Amino acid sequence: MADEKIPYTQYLQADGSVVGNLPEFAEDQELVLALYRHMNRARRFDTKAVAMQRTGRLPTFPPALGQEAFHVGFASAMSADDILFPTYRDGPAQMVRGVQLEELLLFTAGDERGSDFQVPRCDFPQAIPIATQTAHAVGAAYAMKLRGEKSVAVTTIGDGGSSKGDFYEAMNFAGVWQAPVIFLINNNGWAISTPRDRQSAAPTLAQKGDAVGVPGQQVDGNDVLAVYHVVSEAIAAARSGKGPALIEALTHRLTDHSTADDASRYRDADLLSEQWKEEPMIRLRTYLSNQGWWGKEDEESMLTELDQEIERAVENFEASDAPEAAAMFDYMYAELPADLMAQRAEVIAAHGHEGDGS
Amino acid sequence: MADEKIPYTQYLQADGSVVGNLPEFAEDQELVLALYRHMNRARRFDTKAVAMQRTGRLPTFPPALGQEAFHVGFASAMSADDILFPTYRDGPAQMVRGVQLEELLLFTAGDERGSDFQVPRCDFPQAIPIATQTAHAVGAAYAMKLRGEKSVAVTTIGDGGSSKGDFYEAMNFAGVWQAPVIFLINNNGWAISTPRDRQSAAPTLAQKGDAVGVPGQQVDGNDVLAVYHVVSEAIAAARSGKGPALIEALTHRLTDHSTADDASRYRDADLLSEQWKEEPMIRLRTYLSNQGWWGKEDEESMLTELDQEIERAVENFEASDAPEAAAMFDYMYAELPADLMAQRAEVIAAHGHEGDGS
Amino acid sequence: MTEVTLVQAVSMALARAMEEDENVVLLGEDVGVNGGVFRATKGLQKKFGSERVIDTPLAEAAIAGVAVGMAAQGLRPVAEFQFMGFSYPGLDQIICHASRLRNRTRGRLSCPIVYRAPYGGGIHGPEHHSESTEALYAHIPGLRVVIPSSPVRAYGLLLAAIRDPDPVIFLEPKRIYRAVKQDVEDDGEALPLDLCFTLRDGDDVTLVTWGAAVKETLAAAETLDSRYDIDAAVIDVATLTPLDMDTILASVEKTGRCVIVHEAPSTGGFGAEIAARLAERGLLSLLSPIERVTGYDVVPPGARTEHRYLINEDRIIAAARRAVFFPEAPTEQDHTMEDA
Amino acid sequence: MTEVTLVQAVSMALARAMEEDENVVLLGEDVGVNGGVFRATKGLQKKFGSERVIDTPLAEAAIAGVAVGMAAQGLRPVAEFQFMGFSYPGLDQIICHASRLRNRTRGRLSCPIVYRAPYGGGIHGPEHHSESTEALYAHIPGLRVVIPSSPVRAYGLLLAAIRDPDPVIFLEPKRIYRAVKQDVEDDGEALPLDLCFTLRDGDDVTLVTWGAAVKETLAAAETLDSRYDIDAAVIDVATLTPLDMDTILASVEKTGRCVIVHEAPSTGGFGAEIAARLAERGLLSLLSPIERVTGYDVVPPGARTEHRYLINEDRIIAAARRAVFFPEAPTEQDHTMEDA
Ligand SMILES: Cc1ncc(C[n+]2csc(CCOP(=O)(O)OP(=O)(O)O)c2C)c(N)n1
Ligand SMILES: Cc1ncc(C[n+]2csc(CCOP(=O)(O)OP(=O)(O)O)c2C)c(N)n1
Ligand SMILES: [Mg+2]
Ligand SMILES: [Mg+2]
Repeated sequence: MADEKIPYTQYLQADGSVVGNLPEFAEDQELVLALYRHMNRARRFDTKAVAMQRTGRLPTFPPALGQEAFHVGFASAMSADDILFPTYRDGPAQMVRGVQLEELLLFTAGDERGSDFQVPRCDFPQAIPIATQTAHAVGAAYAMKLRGEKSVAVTTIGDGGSSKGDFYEAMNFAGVWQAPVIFLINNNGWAISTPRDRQSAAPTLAQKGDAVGVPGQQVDGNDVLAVYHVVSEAIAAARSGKGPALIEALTHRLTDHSTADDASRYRDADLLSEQWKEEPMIRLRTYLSNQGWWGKEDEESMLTELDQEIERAVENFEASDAPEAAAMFDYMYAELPADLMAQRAEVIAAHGHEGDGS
Repeated sequence: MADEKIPYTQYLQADGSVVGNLPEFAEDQELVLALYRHMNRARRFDTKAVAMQRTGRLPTFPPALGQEAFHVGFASAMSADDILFPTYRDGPAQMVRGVQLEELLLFTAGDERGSDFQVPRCDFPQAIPIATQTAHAVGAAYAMKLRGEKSVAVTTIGDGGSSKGDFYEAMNFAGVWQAPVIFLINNNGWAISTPRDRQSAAPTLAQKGDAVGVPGQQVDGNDVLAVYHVVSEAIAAARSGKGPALIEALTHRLTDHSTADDASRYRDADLLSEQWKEEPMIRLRTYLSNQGWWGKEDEESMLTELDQEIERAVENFEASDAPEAAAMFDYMYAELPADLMAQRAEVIAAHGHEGDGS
Repeated sequence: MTEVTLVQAVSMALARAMEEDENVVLLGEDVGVNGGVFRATKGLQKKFGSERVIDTPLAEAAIAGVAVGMAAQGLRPVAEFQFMGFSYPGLDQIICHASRLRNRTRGRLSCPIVYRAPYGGGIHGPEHHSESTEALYAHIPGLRVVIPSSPVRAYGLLLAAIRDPDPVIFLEPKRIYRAVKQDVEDDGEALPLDLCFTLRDGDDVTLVTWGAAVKETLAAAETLDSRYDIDAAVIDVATLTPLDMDTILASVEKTGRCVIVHEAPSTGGFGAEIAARLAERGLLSLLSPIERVTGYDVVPPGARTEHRYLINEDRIIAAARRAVFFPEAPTEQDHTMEDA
Repeated sequence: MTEVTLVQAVSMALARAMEEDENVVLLGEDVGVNGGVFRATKGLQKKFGSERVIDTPLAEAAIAGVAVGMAAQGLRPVAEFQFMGFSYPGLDQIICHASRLRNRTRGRLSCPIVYRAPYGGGIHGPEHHSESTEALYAHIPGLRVVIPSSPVRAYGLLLAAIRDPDPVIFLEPKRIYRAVKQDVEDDGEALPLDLCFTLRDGDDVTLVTWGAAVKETLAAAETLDSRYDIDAAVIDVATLTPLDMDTILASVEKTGRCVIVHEAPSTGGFGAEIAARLAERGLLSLLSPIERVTGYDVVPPGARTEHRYLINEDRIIAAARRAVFFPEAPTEQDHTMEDA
């Protein structure tokens, strides 16, 4: 799978068996259970959001189904002071970072308040224009380095996004500056309908680091322990001044690109069922029960709790008023220029002051 | 100098001695003498153009001093039907392709007719916005491949330009499409004042091909035989359907970035004198005389001829009328839209119809 | 004759152009196997092969740039940006090369390219999916900016755009991609790229518009007529640049009043250009200040509140009535402005 | 007080800003060791170190984008595009992020960035070195577009731009970088970013302009006065967006005539916006059609013929006289239009 020169890390195989020597943290029951819980929250939320979209309660939603190990693994490896520059598919990672489910719902609904995270205050909102976030990460990393802070910027991108010049330019800047940035590729095999092999003739995406003097490696993105491990190490290295790193996580997109997409138009059903066999949750659960850390009851009560948490978030979201009419003006500038006041007044006249969803 | 994995080709060393086994064409006296003549034409023209700029007879000019082996080597390896997508520093290559000296002077003077080459009709004009030309080359190569033609697109870029996303995106497209394009990096060590090591942390620029599955190699850009050889081979491979290639030529920029620049502000004088020792003309002359192909008289008569050719071009250029006033409108569209006719009339009213330099 | 939607008319025109000229190729993200995220290129890769309907890697600057190289080599590329908001990385190539190659080479090389993009808001899209930045393109000499607002015009204008020897920015108002069906004859007849379309004659006020806003503008004209007895002309500009100002001037000469309607932000929008030309060449006809009913100078709000930003019939009606009543304000009782 | 040129005033303001706020950093191609290709950052790397005056790799999209990340992290980056014609790869980051981050996050993150670029023609530059595409930026909500036209205004406006909490596009008319010297006091006093500057009062006609064209416009006003006894007001818009329309309207109310002068192509240029607002809010003041004296809708011609494209005094004078004499045409004998 991986190029010879490119390191590849995997601990948990698809059947839950362990390969190689597990890193120490894998014995930390609390930590690993937290990873598992985060992954479950992500999947339950995902299912809920898709259902809401199908019933007209949310606009387009991009599920992360099947990629939870990637998201939860890398986000759990970050410290609170690190900064995440995510894409539209990184909701599960944002949850780990402390973004509220309700905020994610607001964002998805097209309510800008969803990006005004109460926690984490410095993380960027999801980037929609692909690959642009990578430059932000490098700039932020530069700022942190300049101030002598020890924080690290982490940014993600898809296999499709890795074809964009922005990604290359950002990595190149990071290489020259030896900036503390981790570039994570979520290689889920597809950019909407475009398969990985039409994105690039490079045998791995990790070797894109070669072009800019940034070390690249691959990891099994269905293995949360492997993801957590390699990202933790890369972050620690960057934190200690060793510069940027590129990590390609091999995942599968187990559903459509988004709720607006129908992958059956371009994806082979057999391929999909093969990929389901490698999905990340079951292998982790197998590991947990092999460790004696997890049973049926634990599972049931966890799922009940998570579903309750999600239901509360949905209720709060659905009970929320739309933003005030004037809000579209009030955050354009620190202070509204006189030039725009008449327009603002017109909108208030037409729609009122209230955030009444009108 | 080169990374271990990256092939490096050199035949003529700085002192004119030969290293390794010369390729067959090096025995072709006519061919090698033509290379030498082209290099001399380029250098004489360069000197002339700089002198003209200094005396106010040309605006900014970007000399190619020291990089003649690169330009002449690769352009001589191209067939007439291949297409060149050059930068502003590729005048010497364009001359080899058949672009007239007078056309190059017109272009430099800011007269658009200088890019209406009588030969070669399909070559692109010099690209000023850096790296943009690489995408054009890929598109043209795609078109030629689609039509089953055997032509190859050749495009050049600087070490600075190789940091741009356009370059990466273009190479990536070429890799996926297996398009017949040769990407040539003229790594002359500087992007204006920015040294190579501030452009990229990659140890070689040739390895940028790794990122996109395009094979990369280095060549001594001061050795015209080596350049001619590796480019010929790459073109032949592309012509036979083997896809794109990336070649990094190591050259030295032996003067300022352009006549608007003063390199003494940022470049060490000692470095420059070291680099002069590696310049490409003397080593080739040594080779020629070692072969018994070239003597003092040959040199003198060649230089006289070249200078006469250049003088004639300068005279024609200086005797030329400026374009007609209306010309600024007449090539904007195949047919001038009615909307622009009043503006055109206004310009003619103010400046007359004639191309009188007014 | 077939009843088709606007997006189907786009497909029809593409298929027709590809049939009649083997140099026409399509390229873009997901245009092939998937037939485009809006299905505008549906079935075309099957029909014309993956070498002529090209799924590209994800990189808009390259899409814009390779099209230049293809076009200079005699192809007629139709390049798709998946959404207008993702066309910006291509601007450099479009401004510096596509629009200039003919001029730079005195006609030796040229760029018969169509850059297509769905544009505008109103589909509850995520951030950056609702852009109406046609004014950026309309400021660039050497381009044509064309915006169809009905199936018939989509078919005829797109054929014209593909056959045009110079680069065309072809913006498709996605809000009305499937809004109506029209009989479109697949006869290969192009529509002119140098004329505005007068959709409705009128003596009292001239409504000038383009894109999805044509829908609300036509509706407003109906209401103005039925409810207020105001006879509004409606002009669909369709080709923004080069602009057919004569049609607009002729109408305003008759009506003395002009309301310009577009979805893009007001400041520096293309409505400004039309207003400026009226103030230059039609000043003496104007009986009332020019009105612009446009998007506000803000980022288009997210799906939850975008209706407050989008053009609505009421704003157009109110502006038209202000123009007609000028210098009086329309009286309160006539004025039945409703909240959307 | 020191007598300095416009480009020196830029340097002075940069140095001052860097001294008073350690968060101010400069970045761009050749801004460090070389001090910028126009010497605008001369000596600053020596003074403030290479970590605060950063020579970047050659990549404008990244320059624009890293500035966003820096700014959101509390720095105040001043990013240089070497020429405006090379700013286009940065447009995507500027449109999609710099201008929007505050709004997207309801004020949680913001982008106090200045994007500087030398702009305009007249220096006999190669292709792509003469761009005046300020209108592209002026259409983007969330940005400020600021253009100084004298050393004093360069100093004061650049300080204001750097201190401003939001992104500013700061365009420096390079044709007049060294045209005149002025006493500029390095007192750290900023100039307002929400006012036009009235450079000359006048009762007969209002000349509205910005950038290098201010030079020819002022000269034209002198000639109009001395040769034709026409008293022209001259307004330097300076901050294009958000626009201080009140100053312009007040003057046109007095003069009844307006000539807008800018170097950029006419169609969709920012002059259109000013004309449109006059036609909306100042129509009743207008005694003659608005005149625009602008670049033509073509690619700026190369050095050999660019003088035919650039604004000259004669065109301004002719337009002003047409406005003043309207509806009569100015008589031939008064009209001493000379070829440049
Ligand atoms: C610059 C840009 N171009 C196009 C799009 C439209 N688009 C959204 S997602 C997507 C595919 C992305 O694929 P990939 O990078 O692999 O990420 P994934 O969706 O698989 O997570 C495209 C083309 C966009 N958002 N931004
Ligand atoms: C996109 C773009 N940015 C900036 C410039 C200005 N510029 C002209 S040459 C140059 C340096 C180029 O260096 P390199 O690519 O190494 O080529 P060289 O000049 O050394 O041949 C720069 C920054 C440009 N022409 N295009
Ligand atoms: Mg993907
Ligand atoms: Mg170089």
